[in-house]
This record gives sequence, C-alpha cells and structure tokens, in this order.
Amino acid sequence: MPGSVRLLLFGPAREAVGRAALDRPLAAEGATLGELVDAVAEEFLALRPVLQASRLAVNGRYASDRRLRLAPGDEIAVHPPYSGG
Amino acid sequence: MPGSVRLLLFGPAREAVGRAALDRPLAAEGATLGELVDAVAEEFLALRPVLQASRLAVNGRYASDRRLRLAPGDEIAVHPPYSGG
Amino acid sequence: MSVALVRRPLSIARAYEELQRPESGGVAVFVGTVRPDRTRRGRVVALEYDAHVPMALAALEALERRVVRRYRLTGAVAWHRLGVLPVGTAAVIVGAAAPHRAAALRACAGLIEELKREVPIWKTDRARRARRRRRPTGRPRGRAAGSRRAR
Amino acid sequence: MSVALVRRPLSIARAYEELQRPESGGVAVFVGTVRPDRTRRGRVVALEYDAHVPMALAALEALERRVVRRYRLTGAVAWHRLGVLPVGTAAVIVGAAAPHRAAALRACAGLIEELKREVPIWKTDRARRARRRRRPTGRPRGRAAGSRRAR
Repeated sequence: MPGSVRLLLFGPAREAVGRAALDRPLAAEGATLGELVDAVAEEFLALRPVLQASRLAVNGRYASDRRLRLAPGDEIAVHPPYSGG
Repeated sequence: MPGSVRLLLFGPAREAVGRAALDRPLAAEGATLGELVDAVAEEFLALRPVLQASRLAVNGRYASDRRLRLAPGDEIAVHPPYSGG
Repeated sequence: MSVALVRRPLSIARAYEELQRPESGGVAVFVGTVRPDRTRRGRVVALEYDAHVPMALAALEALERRVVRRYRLTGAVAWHRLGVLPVGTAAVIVGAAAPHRAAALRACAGLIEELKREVPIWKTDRARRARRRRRPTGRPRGRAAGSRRAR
Repeated sequence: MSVALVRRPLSIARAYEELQRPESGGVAVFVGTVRPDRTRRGRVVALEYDAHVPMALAALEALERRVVRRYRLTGAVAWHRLGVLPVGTAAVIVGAAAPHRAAALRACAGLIEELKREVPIWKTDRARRARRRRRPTGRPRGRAAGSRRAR
C-alpha cells in the first residue's frame, strides 16, 4: 500500500490484536514512531500493556527513539519479551 | 585352573605386562592379596609403578586390605586410574 | 556453523552430523521439547512458535559467532522449529563441538540461555484452541503447514 | 534409564529416542569422540577402549541412579563403546532428560565428569601400532570385532 506503513505483531501482541499485521496510512506530513504506536494503542485496548513491555524495530533494526520519522513502506515490528526455546 | 587365582590386567597394567590376564598358583597354605601382588611386581618390573597407582578388586569388589586371604578361583583385578570417556 | 528456522521436524542426528569433526573431542547437544504444562486454560497440548524471521536469523547468527569465539568451538548449531508443535515435539536444537568437553558443555548451555533471551521467537499456548476445534492432539499441524526452510 | 558397554557404533539418535518423553522439556546429550592428539609416538590415529565389564556396568548403574535422583531426571543414558576406535569415532554418549533445561544440562555434565572418574574403563593409544600394521586409519577394527552387547 503506497503511503502506508505496516505493523508486524508477534506473540502476545498478535494475540491481543488477533492479527499478525496491520497496515496504517501515514499522515501526509509524515508521522513519528511514537505517534503511530499511540494511535494503534488507542485502537486496540488489549495491546496497551503488551506495547509497554515490548521493543520496537523499524525495517529490521531496533528503534528506541519515539521521534523517529517514518517513511511509506516502513515495517514496524512489535517485539514482546521473547519466549522461544 | 584349580588351586590358582587369576589376575586381570587393564589399561596401563595390561600394556606393562603385554597380557590381559595372568593365572598364578596359590601356595598350599593359601596366600594374601599383598603376597600375590608383590610376587607379580617382582616378575614384571614395568608393572611396579602402575601397581602403586592402581586400586585392586577381588571378585568384583574393591579390596584395600593387603592381608586379605585369597581362595582358589579368585579373580584379582588391577585397576590403574580410569581413563574412559 | 549453522542456524535455521524450519517448519519441518528437527533431527538430532542431523545436528550431530553437522557438529562432528575429527578435531572435536566433545559434542554437546540440547533439545528443547514442548512440555504438557498446566495453564489456567487447561493442560497444554501444543504450542505455536512464531518468529520475526529475518531478525531472528540475524540474532541467531550473531549469537553463534559470539559463542564460537568465546569457547573456541569447532562447530555450532542453533536450529528452531516454527509452527504449531504438539507436546513432546522438539522445538529447538542447539549444539556445540570443541576439542575438550568442558567448552562444548558450557557453550551448549550458553547457546540455549542466550537464544531464549535474545532471539525474536515467541510461543503461544494452543491448549484451548486445540480443544475447541476437536483436533486430535497427536496430529502435528506444523508439519502440514509445509516443509519450507526459512532460509 | 539405560547403561551399556557395546562394541558397535553408538547412535545419538537412539540415545535421544531413549530420553525423549512427553514430560521432558529438556534433553541434553554429550558425545565424546576420539581426538587426533599428538603424543611422543606421533599423532593418535585410534584409541583402544577396554573395560572391566561387570564392575563398569555396576558403576555406570550406580552413577546413573545417583544422578537421576540428584537432578530429578525423567531419563538418563550412559553408553560407552569398547574396542579400537579411529579418530572421530564416538566413544561415549551420556544424556539426561528433565522437565527443565538447567537440570538436564547440569546432569549431563555431571554424568560425563563422574563417568570418567568412577567407571573402570581405560583407553590406550594405538598410534604406533596402527602405523606398524599398516592398517588403513579409517577402518574401525572395533566394528569387525563383532557387535555383541556387553549385557
């Protein structure tokens, strides 16, 4: 989807939303990582506690700066605490 | 061999003697573990240092008392330090 | 050195083949399997494993390189299976080979510890769902999902 | 629980089968193989393993019972191969299964440590002899000696 970003939801985040991915349009003037995450937390109440315990990654790299500006096509991954093995 | 005992030689003890077992007659009045071992050490010089580092077992049980009286048919095992694994 | 995320059964024999070299005096392998834990929703009959595949593979490779260097290993494997795995199924195999046993054993323990901590893989309990759908608990859904290798 | 002294090849896949139970969340296996060590007589091409069989089996059983109790294992194996084994061959396999990984890993390390210390098995270096007899180093004499199970 041009002009949009994709959220990848794993583990408890996927369980909370009931989906593995969400596509979201970017505001015309662009949006930050923090704004996107806040909007999604607004939409899915069950995701809030999970988000607080999660790390975020943008295009395969961990991103901790909420001010990071997103570009169309970006993939934002929500990583709750790992539980593999 | 009736009236005799068998020495079982393992690892370095077997290497020192060049054989895995030795049969030895028992003196008519019987002999002790210590006497048997001393006689064999006398016979095989290369076995002496090995014997000093070895534990002995008689009929499958460790025996540390050199005064133990041997009976015909006894099996005396010479166990140098273990090196399996 | 070998890392993998796969949807087909893991084989300990294959892991050993990968690790066995004439210069390896010791090979240690750990297999983690799905346990029938009790949860609020009942006894677990299966777990679903999911990964963020590209990041998980990169994390496995970084982990393996680090452990190989730290313990001077002659070989290492870190394989994880994905999909729905019934109780008793091997979900993860890690292994380490070294000239001496202590290094192999310590490295193997390190691999599984750090894999759990650092690699973006998640398990989700499938107790309830398995019951609701009346799926025979012995049937491994993961296998039916295909046997593609993640890379 | 399984102990064995055998003259045929050891199989890690068979050890895992023996250990794998639904209630075992973790299975740790260690394989010790013949290393090409350098000695005064040249590079080792093979080692000969010999045991005082009845006492070694009794010691393996006592060791296994103790480790199973200490770590509350759901399974354990301690298998040693005997005979002349060329470099690279598996000489010993020990393994432990437990509900949790830490117990399995610690028990596995304990099994191999204590096996080396307590079980009447000896290795003898066959570097020189192997060379004098011009035996191809890859040929496992142990296998030719027959595949009888020690018990």
